[in-house]
Amino acid sequence: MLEASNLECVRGERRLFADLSFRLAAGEMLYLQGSNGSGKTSLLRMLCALTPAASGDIRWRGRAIGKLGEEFRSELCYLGHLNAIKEELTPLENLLLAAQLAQESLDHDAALDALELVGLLGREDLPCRYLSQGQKRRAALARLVNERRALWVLDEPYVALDAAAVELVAGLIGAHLQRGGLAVLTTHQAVPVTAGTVRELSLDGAHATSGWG
Amino acid sequence: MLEASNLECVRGERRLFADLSFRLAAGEMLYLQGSNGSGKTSLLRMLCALTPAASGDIRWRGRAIGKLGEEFRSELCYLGHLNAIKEELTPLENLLLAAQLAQESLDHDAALDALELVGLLGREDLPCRYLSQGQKRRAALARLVNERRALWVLDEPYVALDAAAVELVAGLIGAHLQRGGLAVLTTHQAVPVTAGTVRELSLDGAHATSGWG
Amino acid sequence: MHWNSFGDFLAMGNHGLYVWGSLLVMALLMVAEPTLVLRGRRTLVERLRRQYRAESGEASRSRSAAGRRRND
Amino acid sequence: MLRALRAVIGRDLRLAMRRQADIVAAMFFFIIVVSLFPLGVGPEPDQLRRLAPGVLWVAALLATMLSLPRLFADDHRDGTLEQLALAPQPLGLIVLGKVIAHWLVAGLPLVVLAPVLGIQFDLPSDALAVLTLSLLIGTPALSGIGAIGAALTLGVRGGGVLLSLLVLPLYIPVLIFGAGAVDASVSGLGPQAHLSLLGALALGGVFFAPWPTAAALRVALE
Amino acid sequence: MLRALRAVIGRDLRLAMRRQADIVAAMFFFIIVVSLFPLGVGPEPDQLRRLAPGVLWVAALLATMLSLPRLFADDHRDGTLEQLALAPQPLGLIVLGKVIAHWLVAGLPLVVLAPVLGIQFDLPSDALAVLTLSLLIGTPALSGIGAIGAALTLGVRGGGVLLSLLVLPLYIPVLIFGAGAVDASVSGLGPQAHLSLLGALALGGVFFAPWPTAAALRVALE
Amino acid sequence: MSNGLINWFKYASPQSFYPLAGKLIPWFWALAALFGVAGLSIGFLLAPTDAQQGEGYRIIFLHVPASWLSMFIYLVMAFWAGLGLAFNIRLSGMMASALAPTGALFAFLSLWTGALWGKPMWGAWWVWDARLTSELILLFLYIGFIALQAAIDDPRRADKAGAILALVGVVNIPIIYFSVKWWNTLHQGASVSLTKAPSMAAMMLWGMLLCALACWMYSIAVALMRVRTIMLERERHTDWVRALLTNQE
Ligand code: HEM
Ligand SMILES: Nc1ncnc2c1ncn2[C@@H]1O[C@H](COP(=O)(O)OP(=O)(O)OP(=O)(O)O)[C@@H](O)[C@H]1O
Ligand SMILES: Nc1ncnc2c1ncn2[C@@H]1O[C@H](COP(=O)(O)OP(=O)(O)OP(=O)(O)O)[C@@H](O)[C@H]1O
Ligand SMILES: [Mg+2]
Ligand SMILES: [Mg+2]
Repeated sequence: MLEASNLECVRGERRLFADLSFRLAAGEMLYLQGSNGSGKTSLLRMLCALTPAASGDIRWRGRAIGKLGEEFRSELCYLGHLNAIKEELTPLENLLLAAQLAQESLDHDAALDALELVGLLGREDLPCRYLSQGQKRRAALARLVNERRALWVLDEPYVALDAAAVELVAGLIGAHLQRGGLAVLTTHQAVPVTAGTVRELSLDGAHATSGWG
Repeated sequence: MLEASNLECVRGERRLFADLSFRLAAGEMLYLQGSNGSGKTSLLRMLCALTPAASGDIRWRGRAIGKLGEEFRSELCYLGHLNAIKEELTPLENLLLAAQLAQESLDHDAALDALELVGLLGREDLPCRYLSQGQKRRAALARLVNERRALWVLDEPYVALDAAAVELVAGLIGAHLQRGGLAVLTTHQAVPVTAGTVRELSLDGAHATSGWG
Repeated sequence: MHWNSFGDFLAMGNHGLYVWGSLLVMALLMVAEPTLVLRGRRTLVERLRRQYRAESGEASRSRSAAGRRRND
Repeated sequence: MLRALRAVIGRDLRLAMRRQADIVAAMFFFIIVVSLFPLGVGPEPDQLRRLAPGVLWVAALLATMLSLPRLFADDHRDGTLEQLALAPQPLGLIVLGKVIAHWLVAGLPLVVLAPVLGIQFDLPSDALAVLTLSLLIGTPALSGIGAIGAALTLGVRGGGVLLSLLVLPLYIPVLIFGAGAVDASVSGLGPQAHLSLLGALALGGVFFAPWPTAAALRVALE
Repeated sequence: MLRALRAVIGRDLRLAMRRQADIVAAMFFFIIVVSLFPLGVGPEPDQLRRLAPGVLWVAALLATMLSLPRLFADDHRDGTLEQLALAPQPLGLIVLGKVIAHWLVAGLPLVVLAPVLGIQFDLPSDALAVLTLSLLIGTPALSGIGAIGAALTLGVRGGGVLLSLLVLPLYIPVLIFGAGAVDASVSGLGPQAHLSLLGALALGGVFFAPWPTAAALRVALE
Repeated sequence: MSNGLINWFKYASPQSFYPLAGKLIPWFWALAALFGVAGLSIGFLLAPTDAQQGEGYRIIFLHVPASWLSMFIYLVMAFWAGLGLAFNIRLSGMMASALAPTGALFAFLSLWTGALWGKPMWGAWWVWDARLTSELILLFLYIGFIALQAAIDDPRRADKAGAILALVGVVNIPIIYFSVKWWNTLHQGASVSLTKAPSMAAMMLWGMLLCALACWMYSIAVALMRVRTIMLERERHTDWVRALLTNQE
C-alpha cells in the first residue's frame, strides 16, 4: 500500500539519507530507527507530504502522494513531536475538535471512554495547560483510540509516557495493525508492539550518507 | 545536605502528595519515580524554590531554601521539561550565554569540547531551530559537562535522546556524584547511573493521596 | 421646602432629563449590583450543596458509575 | 464542505470564548487607542471632529493588526497547524473558516463600538452611520488580507513586526476608502462610490485571500 | 553585579541582532503608523503640523507596545525564564538588563527616526529638537512600565491584548507630558516643566519598575 | 506581640471573618439608607438653586460622591492588595477582589453623571480634559485589574498578580486628584479641601457629604457581601464551608 523508492533527504547543505526504499503492506508496521538527527522526523514528514523529498517518490495505493492530495490525507493520521492540543481547551474538547476537523463523528461518550482509557478521567474538564507533560501526551494520543484511518505515522509517541501508558499505546497500535492498518513509528525506547508484522529500518546503516551533499 | 520534611503539594483542588520527607547527602542521587501526573515535576520545582510548597519545608545545608535565596541558587542547576535554549542562537552561543548567566567562566574551547562530547560538533554554528528534537535536548544537556554546582535537579533528561546519548548523560551524572555532588532525577526510562549512591523514591506509593484536599 | 410645585421639581429648571437621568441610572446600578451579588451567591451555594451531596454519596458509587457508562 | 467550515469557525470561536479576555480586550484596545489621540493632539472639539474618521479607522486597523500574529502562530507552535494541513478538506477552506472567526472576534466588536466612540468626537449622526457602515464592510477585508501576512511571516524571525510591515501597505487602500467614505459623507458628496470600492476589497479579502494564505501556510510547514 | 547586567544586555542584544528584522521592522512600524495619519486625516499642512507631536508620540507608544509581548514570552516558552529566575543574581537586576536591552532595540531607533519624520510634518526646528529630546527621555519609561505589564500577563489567557489593556493606562502620563512638552515649545511656553516630569517618570520606569516586574515574573512561574 | 495584633490575625482568617461580616452587613445597609435619604432630601428638596448653574447643579449630589468613592475605593483596594502581598494573608486578596467591581461601578457612575452634567453646562457630553481623561483611565485600571484576575485561574496567583497591578496603578490617583491644579481645564477645582474653608453653601456641602457617606456605607455593605461569596468559593474544600452549607438548610 505504502511504497517509497530511492528517497533522498537534504537538509540545509547536508544529505541525511539517500536511496532509501521500502514497501509496507496492510497490517505491517515500519519501525524506523536511527540516532538523533539521522532524519527520522524528516522522513516521516515526507511520508505525510508535508515536506517534499529531494528526490525519489512515495506512492500510496500505487499513486504518488503529491498527486493524491486530499484523498491521501483522508487516510492518514499523523502525530508529531508536538502534541497538537490546545492548552486552553480541556482534553475532552481537544479530542472532540480533533475528530470534527478530521471529519469523523465521535460522540461525547465515546470521547469520554477514550479519555478514560488513556487515564485522563477526572481531568477531562481541566484545561490542558495544567496537565503534566505525560498527561498532555496522553491527551494527544487519545485520538488514536477511535482512529480508523489506514495509515498511522507516529513520531516518538512514547515520549514522556510512563510504563503503563507505553503498554497501552503499543496495544492501540497492535490493534490497528490487526484491523489491517499500516503504521510507521519511531522511538528511542523499546517498541512493545506484539501484533502485526514489524519491519525495521535503520537510518544509521546503509542509507545514511555523511558529510556534505 | 538537602533535606525535605513533610512536604505537601496541592495543585488546583487536588492534593498530589503529602508527608513526603527525604534526605540527600553528598554523592547521593535521588531517583524520583511515579506515573504521569503524580507530581514529580511539581516536587522538583519546589526543590528549586520556584513553587512554594503547600506545607512542609526544604532545607539546604540546614537552612530553609526560601530564606537562602541567591546563596542557594548559586549552588543549583535545574534542567526542566523545556530545553531553555534559544532557537535563534547556535548551540555554541547558547552554551556560552548559559554559562555567563550562571556567572561561570567558560572559554570558547571548553565549550566546543563540551559540544563535541554531546555529539554536536559540526552543528555548533547551526541555529538550534534546525536541530532535531534529540539534538536540541543534547544542546541543553551540554551545560552539564562543565557544571560544577553542587545540586543538579534534572527533570526527565533522557527524553528524545538515543541510546548512546542516554549513556553519556548517565556518565555525566555519575561523575558528578563521584565529585561529591547531589542529583535529583526523574525519568520513565531506565537510569543507567552506576557511580554514587542511588536512592529511590516513588510518588505512587505511600505519600500519594487521592481525591480532594 | 424649596420647590413650588411637583411639576417644577420634575422639570429641574429645564434640566430634568439630565438630573433624573443621572439619579435614575445611579439608583438602578446601585440596586442592580447587590442583586447580582446576591444572585451569584445563591447559585454558588446551590452548586456547592449539590457538589457536597454528590461527593458524600459518590465515594461508594464512583466505580460502578464509571463502569455503567462504559457499558451503554 | 459547509460542515468543515462550521467546525473550524466553531473551534476558533470556542478558543476565543475560552480566552474571553481576547474579545473584550480587543475592544478596549480600540477604545484606548482612540482615546489616546485627543490626549496627544489636544482637546479642541473642532479639530477632533475633523480627525475622527481617520483616527477611528487607523485604530480599527491597528486593533485588527494586533490580533493577527496569533491567527496561525498558536496553531503552528502546538502542532495543530500540521493537523489542519493534513485534514481531508482543502486548506483554503479551513483558512476561510479561520478568517471568518477572526472577523467575528476581532472585527465585529469594533463595528459595534465605533458609533459610541464617534460620539466622543462629536460626529454628526449621518457621519456616524457611514462610519459604522464603512467599518462593517471594511473590517472583513482587514481580516482576510491580514491572514496572508500572518501566514507569510509564520515562524519567520521577527515575525510580529515583519507582519505589520507586510500588511500595512495592503491595508492602505482599505483605510483610504474607509476614511474617505466618512469624509465624503461629511462634505456632502455621498459615500456610495467609496463604499462600493470597499465592498469589492472585502469580497476579495474574504474569498480570494484564503488561497494564497493556504499556499503560504504549506510553505511555512515544509 | 555589573557583569551580570552586561551579560543579560549582551544576550538580548545578540538575540535581537540575530532576528535583525526586529529592529528594522519596529522602525518601519513607527514610520508606517506615522505616515498613515495624513492618509486618514487629509493633507492640509497647517492641520498636520498641529497633529505632529501627538501622532508621533502615539506612534512611538504603539510601536513600543507592540514589541512588549515578546519581552518575556519567548523566554517563558522555551524555559529560559526559569533559568533566569534560578540564576544567582537578583531577578530584578536581570529584568533591568532586559529593560535596557529592550529600550536599545525598540526605543532608541524611534528617537533616531523622530526628527526625520517630524520634518515630513513641517515641524519647526526647535520643536523638532524638543520632540527628539522628549522621546529620548520618555521611551525608557515606556520600556520600564511596559515590562510590568508584560510580566503580569505572562502565560495568561489572552495575554497580548490584556497586556495593552493594562499598560496603556499607565502610559498615558508619559504621553501627556511627552506631547505636552512639544506643544509647550511650539506655543512658546518652554518645555522644561514637562521634560523634567518626563525625566522623573523615566527614572521611575527604569529603576523602580524592574522590582514589581521581577515579583510578577516569580508569580508567573509558580 | 500585642493583643490587638493577635485579634487582628484572628479576624483575618476567613472562617471567623465570614460570620462577623454577615452580622455587620445589615447595619451598613441601614446606615447607607439613612444617609442616602437624608442627603438626597437635602440635595433635591431643600438646597437652594445655584446662582450660575440653575437647577442642573443638583447632579453634584450624585457626581461628587461617585467620583470620590471611585478614587477612595481604589486606594483601599491597593491597601488590601499590598497587605496581602506583604504578609500573605488570605483575606486581603479576597477583599481587594471584592472591592474592584464596586470601584469600577463608581468610576462609571462618575463618568456617566459627569457626562450628563457636561451636556447642559459645557454643551458637550465629553471633552478631553485632564480630569475627565484620568477618571476614564481609572475605570480602565479597574477593568484591567478585574480582567487580569479573571484571566488567571489559580486564585493565589491571581491575587498576587492583581496586587502588583493595583500597587503600580496607585500613582494614577494623585494624578486624577491634582489634574485640575496641574492643567487648567474646564472641570471645576476642588471646593472641599482639608486646608481651606469650604467655598460652597453649607446646605450644599451637607447634602454632598451625606450622599458621600451613603455611598461609602453602600460600598462597605456590597464589598462585604461579595467577599463572603468569594470566601465560600475559594474555601469550598475546607471543613468550615462544608459544615456551614450542609448544616444550615
Ligand atoms: C465625564 C465627566 C466628568 C468626570 C469624569 C468628572 C470627574 C470628577 C472627579 C474625579 C471629581 C472628584 C475630584 C475632586 O473632588 O476634586 C469631580 C468633582 C467635581 N466635578 Fe466632575 N467630572 C465630570 C464632569 C463634570 C461636570 C460637567 C461638572 C460641572 C459642570 C463637574 C463638576 C464637578 C464638581 C463641582 C466637583 C466637585 C469638586 C469639589 O467640590 O471637590 N464635573 N469630578
Ligand atoms: N539548515 C540545515 N543545515 C544543516 N543541517 C540541517 C539543517 N536543517 C536540519 N538539519 C539537520 O537535519 C537533521 C534533521 O533530522 P530529524 O529531525 O529528521 O532527525 P530525527 O532522526 O528525527 O532525530 P531525533 O531522534 O533527534 O528526533 C538534523 O541532523 C539537523 O541537524
Ligand atoms: N489546577 C489544577 N487542578 C487540578 N489538577 C491540577 C491542576 N494543575 C495541575 N494539576 C495536576 O497536577 C499534576 C501535576 O503533575 P506534575 O507535572 O508534577 O507531574 P509529573 O509527575 O511530572 O508527571 P509527568 O511524568 O507526566 O511529567 C497533574 O496530575 C495535573 O493534572
Ligand atoms: Mg525526530
Ligand atoms: Mg513531569
